[in-house]
Amino acid sequence: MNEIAIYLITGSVLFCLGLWGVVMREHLLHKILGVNIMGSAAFMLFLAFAARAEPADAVPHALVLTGIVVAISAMALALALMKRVAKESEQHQATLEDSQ
Amino acid sequence: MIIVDLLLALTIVLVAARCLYTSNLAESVVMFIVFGLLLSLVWVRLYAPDTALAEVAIGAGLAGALLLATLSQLHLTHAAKATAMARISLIIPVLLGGALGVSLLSLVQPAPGLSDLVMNNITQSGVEHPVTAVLLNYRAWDTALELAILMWAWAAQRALGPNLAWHGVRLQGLVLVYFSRLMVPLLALVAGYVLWQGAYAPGGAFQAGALLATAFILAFIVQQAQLGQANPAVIRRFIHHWAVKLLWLGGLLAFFVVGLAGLLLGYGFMGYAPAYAGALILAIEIAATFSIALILAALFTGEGRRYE
Amino acid sequence: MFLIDIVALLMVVIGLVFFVAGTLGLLRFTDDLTRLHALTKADNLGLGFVLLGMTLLFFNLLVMLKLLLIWVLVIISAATVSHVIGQRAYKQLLHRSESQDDHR
Amino acid sequence: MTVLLPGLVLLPLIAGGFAALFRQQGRWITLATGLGMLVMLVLLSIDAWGVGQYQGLWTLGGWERPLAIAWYLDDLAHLMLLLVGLVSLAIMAYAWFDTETSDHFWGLWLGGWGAMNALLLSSDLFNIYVTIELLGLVAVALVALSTKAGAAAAAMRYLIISLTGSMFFLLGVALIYGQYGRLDLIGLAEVVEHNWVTHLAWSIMLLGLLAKTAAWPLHGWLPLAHGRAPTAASALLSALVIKASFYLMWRFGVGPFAALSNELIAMLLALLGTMAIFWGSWRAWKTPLLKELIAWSTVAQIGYLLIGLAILFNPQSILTVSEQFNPSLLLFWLIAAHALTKAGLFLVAGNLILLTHSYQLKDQLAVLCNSPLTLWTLGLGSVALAGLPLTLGFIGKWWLIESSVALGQFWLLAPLILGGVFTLAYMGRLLQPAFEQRLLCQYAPKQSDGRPAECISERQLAWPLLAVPFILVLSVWVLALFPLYPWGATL
Repeated sequence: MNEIAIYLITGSVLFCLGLWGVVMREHLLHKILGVNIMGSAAFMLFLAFAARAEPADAVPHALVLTGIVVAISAMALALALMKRVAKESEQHQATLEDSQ
Repeated sequence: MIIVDLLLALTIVLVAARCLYTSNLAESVVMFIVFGLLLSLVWVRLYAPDTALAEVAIGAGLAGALLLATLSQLHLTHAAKATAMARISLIIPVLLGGALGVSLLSLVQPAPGLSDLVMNNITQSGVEHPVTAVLLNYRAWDTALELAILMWAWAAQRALGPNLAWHGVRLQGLVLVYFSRLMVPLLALVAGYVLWQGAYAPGGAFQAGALLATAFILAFIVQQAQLGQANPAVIRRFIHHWAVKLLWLGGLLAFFVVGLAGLLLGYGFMGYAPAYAGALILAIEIAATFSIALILAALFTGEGRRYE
Repeated sequence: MFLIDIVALLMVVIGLVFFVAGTLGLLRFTDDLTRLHALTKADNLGLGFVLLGMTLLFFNLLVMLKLLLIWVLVIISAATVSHVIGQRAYKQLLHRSESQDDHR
Repeated sequence: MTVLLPGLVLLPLIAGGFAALFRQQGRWITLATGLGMLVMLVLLSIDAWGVGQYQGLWTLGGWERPLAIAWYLDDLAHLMLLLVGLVSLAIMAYAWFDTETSDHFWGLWLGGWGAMNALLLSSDLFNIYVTIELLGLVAVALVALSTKAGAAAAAMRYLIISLTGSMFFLLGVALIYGQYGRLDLIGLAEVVEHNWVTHLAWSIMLLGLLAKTAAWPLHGWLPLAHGRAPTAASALLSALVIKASFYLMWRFGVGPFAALSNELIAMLLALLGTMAIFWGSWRAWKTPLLKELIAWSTVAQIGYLLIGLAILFNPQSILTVSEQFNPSLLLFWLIAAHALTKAGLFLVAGNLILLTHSYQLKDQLAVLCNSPLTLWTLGLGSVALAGLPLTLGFIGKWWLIESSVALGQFWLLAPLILGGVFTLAYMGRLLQPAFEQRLLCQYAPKQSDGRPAECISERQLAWPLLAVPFILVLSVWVLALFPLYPWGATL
């Protein structure tokens, strides 16, 4: 049991937790945060794999840097869209309940 | 150190669960910011200082600012409480994720990777820091496309129509103004330092761009808080000036021009002449820093049209 | 060398004690303004001790200066942020007492 | 590598960036870009016919393969590039004359086009992730361009599904990197072996891509998003964007992960496809809205593609590639037939909505009685969508039937054949009353200008709005007459 094993397990748990948030929570903010947590979990696996080498593998580091910027872009779009959904819904509620 | 790792892992899982579970959206957002900060600690523990820097600046800082701004624009800040079924079902991701993680333990020992290739070619790459070499030389195409993603995230956000109004509080006193007069130049200075340092140590265009974006956003917020929202925000208009908009595309254009030049000179698409690689990378990084900073700031400020 | 390590360790531990105290105050105090008081005062002191311990451990001028810079920046931003939060909390307090007056 | 391949990606991205920033000029930038892209696609095809110097592997940045990102151009990628280009051009031509096109559209789709081309060429797992994220953001924004009620909610649902799918894909990429330490598809094909992690990674990636393709149990977002998007956006999304993730499944399944294919996964995909055909057709039969009908038909048509995928993934399938003939590429014609027909049908639906200002199917019948070209387009499109003989879809469908029989999977004949019947049935909801009405109209009382009463004529629209969908649909018939293989060998 070393730190790589710990973070591999943590990453997997975080991924499933994020998925739980996306599937089970109704509010869009929770869904958006859930997706971001899933992404962070994937980054954690990347970096845990990178830390196996000595010195640490630089390729996953670069991939995660790219991924972080992609994640913030997606989050900015998602939040803007959420605001529009909330504005258009009758009770100003940011959920997808009334869209069916 | 294993105890630190265990504690960190446990805390981060609890924080993530709380972030998704609580029905108070403000708490959710704060928990997400804490999650970002803890993640950056994890990245440090995993020997990834570059990503830790970026995570603090972008994953916790900018994302936090975006989330808080969103929260202040929403009418309702409480979600429905998690149902009993949802509460019980929280055990599933923990068990499933744990099982998944344990099944990955075969990957701990052998360490396949591109580390050797990265280090063997580093003298050819024009920079000394391996992460910068990967980002701007070996896998420059990823980075170019990622600037495109930023660009189109902005275009997509604009396509959604006008933004919601802020529920800002007008502040008394000039503390924030003096603070921003101190901080904005300092942030710009640090951004320049981080950018320059990227050639041989952790740092580079991403972190520098995020810092510079923070400077813009800070100036914007201070202006908003001091003047009240009726006044047009100078920062927003500066960012959206047509000449400044050309800088938004600067990073993408720099990548493409250098990439095509490499193609025509026989180094392959996105290739550099080894003798000039260092200078070209620095030029691209400077352009990319401005692009990242301006677009991230524009994603925060919006173009200025608001719903009545 | 050994003595310096012990002193440094002591400093860090003292700093952590202040952090714990500040966090306790944040959790246990009842209204925003007192919470702010606990947080900023204790945490700035705590951070100062931790950074002092760090300087002793590294004992390098450049590192010392960087740590000093961190401390100054954190103090400045903490002061500004608590100013903003304080204004907000004060306004809410006024608002609340007004609405209580209305009830009477 | 001369400038052609990078140009196909860079030109739309640069032009799209300018068009997004300076929206007033977006149209003209798009016109110039479209012409440039057309020239490049023609040059690329001429080369493929003769020399073939572009085919093969290109590593970017002058580095060797595991370190650098690689591009890979083969016949499939080339045909997809052509399909994406031509359908994009046609839809953009339509959007040019559509008065309701938003000025955001041009910059957005130029970015989507560039992302699509980058995705089709890419041969690197993480690079593919970046391109699908770019494409996904653009696609969501295209849906949200509509100001119609519920469009934002549909776009939000699409965004959440799309991002979750991407995250699954990213997790799979992480696991593959952890196991093999490389990301290039060509290199992975040599080292992939049977073990738990690889199977897990491939299943996770497949799941994410299936959600992005709107395969049967994960299809819920598609009818909403495609049904509520603006006309041109619906056409682009249904014709092209969902094909991108399908293309990736195809690429990965026969490339790096070919060794992992087994009959179980093939059976599962075939089942999903069957369910998609039945459920999609049923919902298309029930829906009162025209665009949702066409969107549900997309769900059903994805079923065919999934069955095709199942046949590709089945290790028993005989897919020997000879000098003249690569049987699996017949599946491409199914994709092409669907892309062309579906684009045409969505554009026709847009015309009907423009004329009647109603989304209800029953209101739109009134137009058809005095609109011969629209009626022809719908008729030819319905038959092409059903994949009857003489159309392009038939070539692909015949291959599916033949392969199912060869594999002994006779039960697949039921969805494959019934699917066509269903298609005619739900498209008939539009066609049959239209023909009836047309007859009625001829005897109906005439107005003073000689036109029948209560009929809205298609002649109120600009002619390109009618011509573009007609040409798209007609091309499905014309292409079926030409030789199957545009440039000879190995296709």
